[in-house]
Amino acid sequence: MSFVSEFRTSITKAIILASIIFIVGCEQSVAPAHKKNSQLLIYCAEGSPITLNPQTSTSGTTIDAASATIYNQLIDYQPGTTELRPSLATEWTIDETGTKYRFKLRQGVEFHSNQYFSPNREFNADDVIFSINRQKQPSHPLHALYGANYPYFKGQGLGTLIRNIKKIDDYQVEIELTRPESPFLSILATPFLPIQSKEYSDFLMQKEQLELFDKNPIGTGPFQYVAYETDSYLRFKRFDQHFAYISPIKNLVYAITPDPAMRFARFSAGECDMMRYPLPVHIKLANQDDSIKSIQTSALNVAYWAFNTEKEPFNNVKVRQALSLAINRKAIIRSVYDNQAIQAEGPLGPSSWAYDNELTSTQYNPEKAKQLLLEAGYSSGFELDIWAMPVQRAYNPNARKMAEMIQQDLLEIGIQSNIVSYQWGTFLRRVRLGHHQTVLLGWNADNGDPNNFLTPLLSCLASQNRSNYARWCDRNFDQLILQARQETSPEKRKDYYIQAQKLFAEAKPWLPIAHTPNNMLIQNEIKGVTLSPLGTLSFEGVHFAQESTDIKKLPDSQKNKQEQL
Amino acid sequence: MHLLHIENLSVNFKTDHGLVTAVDKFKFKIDPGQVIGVIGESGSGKSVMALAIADLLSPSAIAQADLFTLEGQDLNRMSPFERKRLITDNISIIFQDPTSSLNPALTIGYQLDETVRSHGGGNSRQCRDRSLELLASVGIQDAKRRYKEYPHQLSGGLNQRVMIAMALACKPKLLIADEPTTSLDVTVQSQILDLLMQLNQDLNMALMLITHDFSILSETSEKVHVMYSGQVVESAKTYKLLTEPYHPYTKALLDSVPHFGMHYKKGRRLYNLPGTTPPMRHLPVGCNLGPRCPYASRQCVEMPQLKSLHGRQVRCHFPLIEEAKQESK
Amino acid sequence: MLLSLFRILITALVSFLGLTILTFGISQQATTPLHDYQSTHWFPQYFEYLGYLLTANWGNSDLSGNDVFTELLKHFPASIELLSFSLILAIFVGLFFGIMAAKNRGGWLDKGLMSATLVGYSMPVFWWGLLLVLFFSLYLGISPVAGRIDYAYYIQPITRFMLIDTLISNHNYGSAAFFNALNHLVLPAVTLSWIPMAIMARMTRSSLVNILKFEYIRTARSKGLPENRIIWIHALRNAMQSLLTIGGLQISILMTGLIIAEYIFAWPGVGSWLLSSVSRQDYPSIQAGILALSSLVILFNLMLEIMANYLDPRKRRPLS
Amino acid sequence: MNYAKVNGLSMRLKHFKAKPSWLMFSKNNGALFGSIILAAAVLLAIIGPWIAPFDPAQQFSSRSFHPPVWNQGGNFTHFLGTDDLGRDLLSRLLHGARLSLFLAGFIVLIAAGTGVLIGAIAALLPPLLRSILMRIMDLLLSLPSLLLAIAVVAIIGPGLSNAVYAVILVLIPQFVKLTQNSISQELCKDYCIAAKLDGANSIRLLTKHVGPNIVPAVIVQLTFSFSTALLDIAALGFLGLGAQPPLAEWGTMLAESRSYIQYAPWTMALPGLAIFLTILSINLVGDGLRDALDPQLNQ
Repeated sequence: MSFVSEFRTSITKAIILASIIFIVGCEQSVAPAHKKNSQLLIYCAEGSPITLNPQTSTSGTTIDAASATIYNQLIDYQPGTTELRPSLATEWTIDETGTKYRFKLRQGVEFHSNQYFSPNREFNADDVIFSINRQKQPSHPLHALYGANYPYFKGQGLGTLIRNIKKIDDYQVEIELTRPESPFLSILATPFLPIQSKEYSDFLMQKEQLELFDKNPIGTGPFQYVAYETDSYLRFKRFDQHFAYISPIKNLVYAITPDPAMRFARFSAGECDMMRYPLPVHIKLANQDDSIKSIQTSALNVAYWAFNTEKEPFNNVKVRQALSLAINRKAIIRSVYDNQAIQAEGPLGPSSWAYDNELTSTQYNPEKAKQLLLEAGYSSGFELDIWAMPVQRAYNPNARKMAEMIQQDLLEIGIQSNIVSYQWGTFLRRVRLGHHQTVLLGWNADNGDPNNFLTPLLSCLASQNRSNYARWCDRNFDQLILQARQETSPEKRKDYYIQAQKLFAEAKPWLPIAHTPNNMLIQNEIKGVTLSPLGTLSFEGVHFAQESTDIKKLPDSQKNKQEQL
Repeated sequence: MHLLHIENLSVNFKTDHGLVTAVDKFKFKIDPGQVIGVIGESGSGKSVMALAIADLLSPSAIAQADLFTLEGQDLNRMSPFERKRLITDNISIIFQDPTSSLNPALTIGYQLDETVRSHGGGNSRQCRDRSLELLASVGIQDAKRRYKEYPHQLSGGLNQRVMIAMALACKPKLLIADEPTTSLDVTVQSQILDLLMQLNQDLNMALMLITHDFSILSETSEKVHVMYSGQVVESAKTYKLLTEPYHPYTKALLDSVPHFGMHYKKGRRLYNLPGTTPPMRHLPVGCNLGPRCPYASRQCVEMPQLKSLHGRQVRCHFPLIEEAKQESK
Repeated sequence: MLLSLFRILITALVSFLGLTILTFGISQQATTPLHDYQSTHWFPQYFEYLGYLLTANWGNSDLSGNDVFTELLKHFPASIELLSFSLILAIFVGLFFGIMAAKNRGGWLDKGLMSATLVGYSMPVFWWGLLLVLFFSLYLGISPVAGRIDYAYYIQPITRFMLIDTLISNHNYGSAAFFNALNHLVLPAVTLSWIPMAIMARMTRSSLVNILKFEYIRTARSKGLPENRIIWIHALRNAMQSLLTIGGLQISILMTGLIIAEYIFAWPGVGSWLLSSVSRQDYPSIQAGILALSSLVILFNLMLEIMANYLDPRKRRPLS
Repeated sequence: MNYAKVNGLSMRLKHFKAKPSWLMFSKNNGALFGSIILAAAVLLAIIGPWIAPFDPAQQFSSRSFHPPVWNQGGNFTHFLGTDDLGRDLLSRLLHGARLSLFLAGFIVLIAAGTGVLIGAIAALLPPLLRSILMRIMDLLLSLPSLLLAIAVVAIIGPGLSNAVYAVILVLIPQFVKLTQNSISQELCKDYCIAAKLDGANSIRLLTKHVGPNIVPAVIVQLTFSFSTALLDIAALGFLGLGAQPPLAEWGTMLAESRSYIQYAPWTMALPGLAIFLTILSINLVGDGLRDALDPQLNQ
């Protein structure tokens, strides 16, 4: 019976205890002091990376998580630009056929170590060959690890483009291509081709623990992996032996907060220092608040309204022109993008080096649109479907709303329209098969090369149930971009691309709508953040207001000046 | 000095329809070791009276008495806390339905123990011993086993014994037994009554026996109060009351008891009073028994007062003295 | 007692089997079959599926290819921690207020508390959570917005119960880490325990008020027991059974609240994992999440029934 | 026992109950208060589209985040302010009221109809089949409604109509259980046994005698299910699994406004308040009805 007699006292005690805990728990936490001491930077991330290996995923979350921290590529983009710079390769030469690339590798680069493994040797040519062959050769022991596929590698056709890769000596490799491909270096600089440690793989293979390879990743990057809790956090610590610089950030945490509202709430409560993918309203709020600021860089992306040129009446160029003239894009940019984007005139934005400055803007002109429709023989108008992508992307925060606005505009020239939407996977599949009449979609570049826009979005090959959703195929256009791809001189390439853009502007397979800049919110005491036009994240140069900047180990002038590029 | 002396105890209930009187000017005296009965139909206010004495009324009830002394101490002048203390130390009460009067979720032993402990029973071992002793004293054989059992495992009679044992825990000077046998089997009834009488003798414990059954009082109590609609209608020595009721209601009650054996007459109808006890919130004008009384006359529109008559008290304009005499002739 | 225990267990088992049929249905939606089934017909496949479930082989995620069961185990402790803290909060605070109201029945405290609980149990959890965040985190700034612990503390996951890990793992933050974790727990727990707390208070009050009318309470009073003892032991002990039955309904409400609170507070538990799996259409994970949360409900109900069985001596055989 | 007399008894009981129920209900202040709010909500839902000042989808892009009238800078054009896209909140709330209340009503009616039918059939089934059916219902009942709805939505995909199906499915078991229980109980009562002895067939028994006696319980359940339906639809909308923007559904509006809780708190407060008040009024009415109609609690 003692249970009962003690019952009462224990309840009272528990209640008192609970209230004490509640009160104490509500007290201001002691964390900030700790935070300063540990030189901790918290980055509010938008999702849980599915994997920490950028080879196996094209998801931005994975790229942000792994490429800014764990890995380095052979070549790199200068932070904040699309300019190439040496990374693990210090210099490179391309032979006159344009198919043989020889890379000289950096010496004295160390790999991370973790509780399973500590490296016995420094980075060398074996690691490069290992990392590329992992993606290229199905027979590679790691190729089929976790049933991985290599979407970027395959998507770019690198498997066939790269004929072979061979070791010249410990610090030299040669990659031979099947054909000249000028964007190849840009591709190598993307985060999708990180260099991993062959020694680690051999070690794990020996211990038969190969599954740890991507889960406890080892790389050469500025931060090394500590822990990952799905949906919660991703934790890194500084890698003091990094070849290029030592960041003042000792500890780096990705606080995973998928919901943008909650992410902003956390950010504004000071729970994180940097925040990606703010909504337009958050930028507005940040501008009102003195303790936080928003930074912005123009980005290589485009949102567009594509017409299915295989279908009536969109096979008529006059109809496409009429539709393009009928849309008030200024209003769209104001309401959908909250004026945070610039109006697009072609597939390439002004931040691309091949941008055609002389491209004439398509002016909003419903009268002319009606005129053109009349000429095309559709004076009484027609009905069309607008497929609006169901998800939110940086380049299009609200496709549905955009569709509603287009719907209104089309009514003015006498065209009735319906908005169609499916679940994202279904939507993409059907659009790929060409079920749509018109579709609102967009594209985000993954490397700085113009080819990255023109080939996947507008080439004939891509019109065959692939990512050319206008299903537009113009042999001249194709010829131009092929020539540009095989040409190594930047000036000549630019010429080809400008011609191609002119062809596009005449044919109007889509109406380009907007180029959205990349945004990031940061706390005021965080300095030196640079945003990449490609949307990739980098912590290089990031420091706290009261601390010094990176300790640079490499001179800035160590840019590779090469004759061919 | 009386053990308990109450003058003009009234109990009123606050209800949606205003104050309702449940007990009206109840007078009561009891001496140590005395057995006094209270009889009345259900709803006559006898249980409320008992609860008022034991200070167990619900908060919606207001109890007042002109005089309320227990062992010579005036309870009216005490704080509620002191009063409660004095009452629980001196008065115990047992109820009609023993099984529902015991907490079903606790063992007999636990309930006894806590009673003993709350009356200064010492440590748990001592409490336990005392509890077992108490159980034995009320005639429960295998006390040790019963100690561990729950009320639902015991029969009604045993439960009532447990209740009595619990009531004895504080060594009360007065035990109020509110219909202690009503819900029990007939054979058990007499056992319980025997037990109560025995305890009354052994411990010199006064007993207030509340019942609706004359047959119980006839053997046990010295004096009987008859209650009707919250009022005492007649008080007398038991045998006098049984043989010679003055009040029409007492007579009616007595006549409704079936007779057995030599008293049994074939064809004799049991007497029953027409109508039912009036609800407390609309009592008739004047005498409460008025509408049901076969002897009622115009005078009964006035409330009769309790008056002494031949050494007993009766509340009637027309006590049945003559009639009783005539009958006896 | 054994017999009724057996009956309770069988009921729970049947519920669990029914549940697996549902999750089997969900798992069939996956793009690639969850397991290598030997048979082609769905009926024998179901039994194979059961076998896989029992051997902790719950399939691999459609997206990440990770073992779903391992993922689940990673998320489960966070949910349990939040759930149990909220449950304790709901029970004790609810009981406390219910008793306060019952003691003062009819009084202003009673009326005030009961109106408050009425408001409490009509509160939509998702709105309530937002209001709390707005007020305590963003306006007053005394409570964190999200997460389980401040990231300045690095606590190595051992049990994955943050409160326990802060106590047992090796770190040099002292008790600050524990209180920080507690601080993070308070707001989600209040959000999610709000409705159960209100219901608990109401039910405690009504069953106490009912029980206080019983005869054995009068007996207890006649024995001169203090009022507190009467309420806490005599009345509450008997009220416990009806409260336990109500408790069974609470877990349902708590579970609903859990999913929403985890979503609002970015709490890395099964609920938020389930929701993100739904939006990713990752059927193996959805299947696992639903199976886990529902099994928890079944298990909880099972425990309650056993407890009710134990608490009611009328159902229990003597332990001789 | 005489059949007619039995019938008379049940009739009399009903008659006896009806009047005090209404009296009890009308004397219950909370219930009265609840019914007034609920009636107002229903009225607004019906006439809302006519009194709404604007089209709920109309965007005044120059007037986004216009504060409500009691805030600084607010005016009567947009009485309750506007949201992120400059849509009039009052109009959206009124349209939302219609959507939410009508949907909840529709869901509850369908669920109750189906549930009562299944329950009645179950009561007539042979014991084995019945217990199997009831086990299934028990399982569905023991699972949290939102979890079940999420499971359904996971299979058939998000969207308002799918959310509606899910919530209907979630609510049916309650009615099945209730009906089956009450019928079994009623069938054990003396008057039904008597009627059976008199040769009344099961269907007749159910419709004539048992039916009227379970109506109060079903009505009480109906009100509580109504609040569950409303809440679940809103919760699914909030979690992004129910109604999709730009539909003016309260839960969805709340989810959309989450991003602006610091900037424009009213966009979050108002839809929530609407849900809260409606649920509160339904609960008050439901409590009142239960107290008035449930004979066990009638004492």
